[in-house]
Amino acid sequence: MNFQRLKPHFPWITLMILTSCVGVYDPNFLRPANLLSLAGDIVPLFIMALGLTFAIFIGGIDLSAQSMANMITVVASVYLASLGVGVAVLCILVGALLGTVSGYVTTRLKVPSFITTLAVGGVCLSAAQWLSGNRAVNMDATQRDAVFGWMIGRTGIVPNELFIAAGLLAICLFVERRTVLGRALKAIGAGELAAAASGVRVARYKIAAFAISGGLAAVAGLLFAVKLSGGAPSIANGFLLPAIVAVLVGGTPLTGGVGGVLNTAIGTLIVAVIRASMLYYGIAATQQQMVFGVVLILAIALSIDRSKLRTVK
Amino acid sequence: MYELKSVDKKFPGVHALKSVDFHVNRGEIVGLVGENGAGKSTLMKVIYGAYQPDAGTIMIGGKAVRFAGPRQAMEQGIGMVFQEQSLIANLTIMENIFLGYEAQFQRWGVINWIAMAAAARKQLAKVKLDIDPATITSRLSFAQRQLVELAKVLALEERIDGDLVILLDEPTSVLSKDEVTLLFKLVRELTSRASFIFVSHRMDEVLDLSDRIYVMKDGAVVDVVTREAARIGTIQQKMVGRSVDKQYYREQRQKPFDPGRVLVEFDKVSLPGRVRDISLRLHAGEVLCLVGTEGAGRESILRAMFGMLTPVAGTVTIKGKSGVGLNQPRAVARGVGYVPRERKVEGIVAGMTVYENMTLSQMGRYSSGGVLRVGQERALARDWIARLSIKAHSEFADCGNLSGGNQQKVVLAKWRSGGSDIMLLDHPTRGLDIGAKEDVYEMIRDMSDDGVGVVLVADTLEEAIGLSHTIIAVKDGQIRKQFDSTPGHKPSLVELLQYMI
Amino acid sequence: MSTFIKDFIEREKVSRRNFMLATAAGVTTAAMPGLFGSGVANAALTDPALAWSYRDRASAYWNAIVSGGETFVESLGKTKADMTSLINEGSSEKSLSDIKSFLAKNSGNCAIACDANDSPNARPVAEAVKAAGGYVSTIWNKSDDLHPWDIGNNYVCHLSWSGVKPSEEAARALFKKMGGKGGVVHVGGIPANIPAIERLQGLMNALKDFPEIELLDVQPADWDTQKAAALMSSFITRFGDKITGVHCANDNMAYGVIEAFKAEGITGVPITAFDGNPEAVEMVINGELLATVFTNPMWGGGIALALAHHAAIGTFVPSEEPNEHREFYGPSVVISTDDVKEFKARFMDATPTYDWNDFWGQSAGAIVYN
Amino acid sequence: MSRHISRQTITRWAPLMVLMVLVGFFTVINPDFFSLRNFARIAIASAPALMVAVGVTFIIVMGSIDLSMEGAVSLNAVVFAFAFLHFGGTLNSWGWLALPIVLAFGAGFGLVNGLVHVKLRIPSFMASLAMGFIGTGAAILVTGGNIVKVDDDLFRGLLTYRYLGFPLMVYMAGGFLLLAAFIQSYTRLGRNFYAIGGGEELAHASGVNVQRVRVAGFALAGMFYAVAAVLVVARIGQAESVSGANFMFISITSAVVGGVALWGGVGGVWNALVGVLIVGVINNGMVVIGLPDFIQSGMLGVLVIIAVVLSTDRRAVAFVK
Repeated sequence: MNFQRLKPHFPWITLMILTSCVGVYDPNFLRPANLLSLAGDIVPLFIMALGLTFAIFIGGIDLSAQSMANMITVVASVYLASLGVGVAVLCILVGALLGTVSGYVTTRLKVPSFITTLAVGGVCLSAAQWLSGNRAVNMDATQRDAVFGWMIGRTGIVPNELFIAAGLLAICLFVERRTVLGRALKAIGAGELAAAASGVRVARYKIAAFAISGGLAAVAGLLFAVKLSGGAPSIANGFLLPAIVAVLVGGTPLTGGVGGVLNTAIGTLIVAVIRASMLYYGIAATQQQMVFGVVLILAIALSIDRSKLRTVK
Repeated sequence: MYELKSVDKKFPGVHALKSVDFHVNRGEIVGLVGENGAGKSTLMKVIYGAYQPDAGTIMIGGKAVRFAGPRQAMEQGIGMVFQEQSLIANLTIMENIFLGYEAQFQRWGVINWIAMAAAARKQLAKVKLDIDPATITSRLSFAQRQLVELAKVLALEERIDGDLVILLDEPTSVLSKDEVTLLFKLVRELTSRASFIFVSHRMDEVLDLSDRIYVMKDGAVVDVVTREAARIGTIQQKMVGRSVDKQYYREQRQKPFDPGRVLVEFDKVSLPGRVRDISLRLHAGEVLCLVGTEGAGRESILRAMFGMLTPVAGTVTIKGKSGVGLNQPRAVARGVGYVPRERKVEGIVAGMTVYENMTLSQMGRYSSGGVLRVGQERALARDWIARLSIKAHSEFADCGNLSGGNQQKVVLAKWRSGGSDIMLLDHPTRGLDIGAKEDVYEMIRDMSDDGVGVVLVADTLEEAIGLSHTIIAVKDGQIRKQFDSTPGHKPSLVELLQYMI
Repeated sequence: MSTFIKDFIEREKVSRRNFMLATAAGVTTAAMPGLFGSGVANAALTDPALAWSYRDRASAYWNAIVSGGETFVESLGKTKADMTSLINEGSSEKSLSDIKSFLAKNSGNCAIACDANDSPNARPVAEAVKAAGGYVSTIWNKSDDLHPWDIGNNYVCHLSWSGVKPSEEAARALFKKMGGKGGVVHVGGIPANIPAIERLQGLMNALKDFPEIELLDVQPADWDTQKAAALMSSFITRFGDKITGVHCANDNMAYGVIEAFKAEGITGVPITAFDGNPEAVEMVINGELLATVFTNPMWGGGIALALAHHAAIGTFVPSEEPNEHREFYGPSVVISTDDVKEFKARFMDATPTYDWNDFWGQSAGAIVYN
Repeated sequence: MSRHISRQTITRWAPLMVLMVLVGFFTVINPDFFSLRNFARIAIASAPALMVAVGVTFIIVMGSIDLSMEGAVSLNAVVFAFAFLHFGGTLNSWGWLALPIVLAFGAGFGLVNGLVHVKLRIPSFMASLAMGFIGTGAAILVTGGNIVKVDDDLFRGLLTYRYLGFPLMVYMAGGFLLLAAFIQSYTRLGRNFYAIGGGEELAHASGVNVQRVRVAGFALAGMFYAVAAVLVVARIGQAESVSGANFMFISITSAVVGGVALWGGVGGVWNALVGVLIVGVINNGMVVIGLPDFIQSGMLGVLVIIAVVLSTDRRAVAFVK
């Protein structure tokens, strides 16, 4: 029974185990400053994963997140000059809008979100290539610092990204635990038909979930663009799989209804630690990817709570 | 020839089976009754090999056996006809019949479909079902599927040398009256081939079919009666430990409804499918029962009232407002509550707590600006848990882990607390034990007192007669007759049946 | 055209001669911090940890870069394992966070060579390295408005290879082979990548002088062999035998193009490529490729790390170097049928040895922006 | 009843109609599109993708998903190339041994994939994703990141030798497609995929060894990935750690576009074929009609959605994830 009660805490435990594994090998790793900056660097990925969580929470998936972020880096860089801080609004609106499109096609036209979001991602890529004229576009460094400098600075030893991440996490957590939207999404994830039979506007909430996912992907893109003070149609490549992995390792299985944004936070940290461990253990270049795969399997095997999965598909 | 000797089964916190003795003779039909949680399903799982007993022995033909799983039980001649349809919809009939036993039709790894079809026909003949074995199962009616299930189990007899024991778990739950009689006729004939263990909540059916009846309570067999000795009253007494009096359906609480207030009005409504020209009125405080055979159109009418089906013709009026463009959310907003037959699928959300389930239909009422007032939700839940004496450790209990009866209470509480005054009950007592059933009846009466209009699709005709003010007999999608059913002049079974069949 | 190779090899010889001077200079600069003490902006590091941050190990090009880095590390009397590989798998985000972790691990005592994977990523990398007090030199990807001297000594230098000129030369060779007329298609890399842009630009420049050559179409195949094969066969459908020449932005895609022609049984269409990978050189020898461009990645990989290392230990102070020593082109040379043998003998049969203290001997001049 | 059936037949043939419409569309804009040569080109480009799609179709029919194909194909390609070279590097000598070897190896890799999924009870999405990383990683490890060339003319005959206008590799793919179709409809394993996809618990209760079938399914898929790998090598004459790149989304998209339902139990290898052809035609056609490169990815997305919308029996599905 105790074991049962432990299950929800597996992700934490996994994270601790991994961290201590690295820490034992090289105590340097455990220096607070180091851990903080490690966490700070993973923030854009985390924000994207945060968005994906909503899509996965209702049993869907959002494969457009990466292309979305790509496009947003371009949008942000191109319009920063003309719009100033307003560009942030633009970015988030665009993201949410395209997310809404995914949601609409998924719910109304009944196309699996796997396909819908993949397709919308393609549209984003085209848009990004068109808008950027297929070139890397740069922000004016001074203006960037003026408008968004606060995003990437440090307060003491704490990277400001962490405050942003914490803020978003808090909001998402509140939405998930305390709002009609969050409750509805949980109901949809756990029992869509029952939710429908209770008069919940299922389609509407699903679309909302994808919109949130899109919006957060946009935030991730914006932050990344600021960090790099520039954008390109391919600059956020390599985000998607780690982000999905982060959500899954955190313990939000694709079956929906289980897990949540807090799990994703932990999942993202797990990914960060695994990556860092490559470095600290000095894994040879040719072996890193393989090791990553193996560790990943172990981490997932440890972290997911199977008690709520009826059949493992 | 099949025997359980002092079989014991424990689960964490529960002593599910207390040294149960049980035996079935060749060609015998044994009934198994008991309230939910009495241990019936555990016993069945032990019998067909899904559970292994902690203590005691299983004997077949005098020698002890032990099953690692259903598969092994089957090889020993134990077959199971499941309550939930256990046929795979996207496979053909023959594939379903021989699922897991395709090997016999394989030559060099190749399945010989002709041979399988032939063999399948042989099985289908046993259950007098003349249909192409290559038909996709999803195209069959419930009754047909039930027969295919039976054929599937009967297919065991070619495979094994010993005798067959077939468990029938609530086989009649999805069948209409006439289909039930057909099934029973068939089962009796089949006793030449196999023995049956018949599990049902419908006492009358159990008495009708079984030669001997095992009565279970709290994980133990409290009585074994022969058909001759069997009396519903005494058995129910043994099951519930109290007597079920004449007032089972709370007739004494049935008050006349208010003909002045029409809640729902159907005028010549036709629905997609074969339901047409339905005209009816539901009044405040009225219990309106729809009776008819499976697929006669009762569910369609219910779903139309809840906005899940859009009429192709005619007008629906709900509380004086036109029902055009009605959908589930709008229906709920107008005070319609729907208690679905598929409780686990459409009724409750497993994995969510009791209070989350109760407010699912009325989150607007418990939130301001989209933010939920969880405190109030929990208060509400606690209140209703107490009112309906729902057995849950707290409002935080996962609905998925509650018993059927308590789940049903949660569903009802959801709508009642939301102030729904048009309640659509689709088999509300399906699979409930007597205790829980009585609670449901009480609630229906309470609702009537509060001026709620109830549309009921009952589990049994007795139930329909007992509970209703008005009964509408539906056949082939059309209303055949409307009965007044106020106490005193309630229609008889026979009267109803002649308009249903 | 063999002159290119000649000059190339010449330059190496020459540079070997002046390397005494170079090191001499190095020694003096190295002494300076000692003399002026804290007067110099940054105190030199001792035995900094070495790392190469690059895309992946899945291509001959990056392998050459890495082997260059490794030979340099060995020239310091260390082992290959002393150079950490930071693999970004084409993800700028990972590239940055890996470098940061590496800096943190060695508390800034680092000399890093890096391809930032996407040009905007170069700035945060440089800033991060500076913040940690390490030293970095970058190759390929850097946004035009970012210059090492703006960041300071910690951003030692940026090394790149002009895609335009050699790509133009390759194109000219191609057009000559085509007899100055006909139709050509360009199989491009990931459109936003600077090399892709430059190599296309080179083609465009060459076209100006060949009015009878028609550029039929330009499509990207994302540096990918299979995509290039599919793209080429689609081209063949669309243009048929109008295609009398193919200009590819790198070798890997050229392999795909060649296979596409092989599948059609079409022969004799001249193809040029870029990168000078061993396989490509072989193809030039047996005539499957008309020409490819060699950028000597091994040297680039070694020298980029060498510069970071020597700046770190104070062999020289970047701020005292002229700008053309902090942003410079590496050597790039067209290899075509008539000089390929020479080249093979020099660079493939015999592993060339490089003098890692001769920092700018092979520089092809300061980077020019347009 | 009849309406039911007709609706089903419509959706069954919808993907094929979509394919025809696309072919017609591209032909109208550029008649060259409609030529045996071009169809051969599309076939060559599609053959490896088809084998991957067929493999993953078995998995999807079971209601699971497999994302390991990219790593698997890369590793298989490399293994095949090394084996081929080791056994003399030509079909004249013992080079042909590489084929059975790689098939066995591919099945083995799939087997491990399945075991990780079933035995560790990790949802297939995650398990296969991780196995994909391992596959690519292993490929990098053994090649050191270098290209392994296979230029035995006899072997390359798969690409260069044509019969009735199509190169041999197309026929090879066709052969394995038939094998897949046979497994799907004439073997116990094949039918059990559908049983599990239609109702896993029911299948289990009926005595189907679900775990074993699942593992077998992944092994089977792995074998088809191996075939795909061989075709890749045949097509471009080289194996490297990126040989499998880009196969993941293309293959799954193709299967769904062809009418395989992600929720399991519906569709089969023939749907996969049509799907792969749809995607192949779109990719080829967009270049043939000279669409600007930056529009193409968006266009592909839109066309795919349209294709899926037309080819899924949406009234039949309660809701879509």
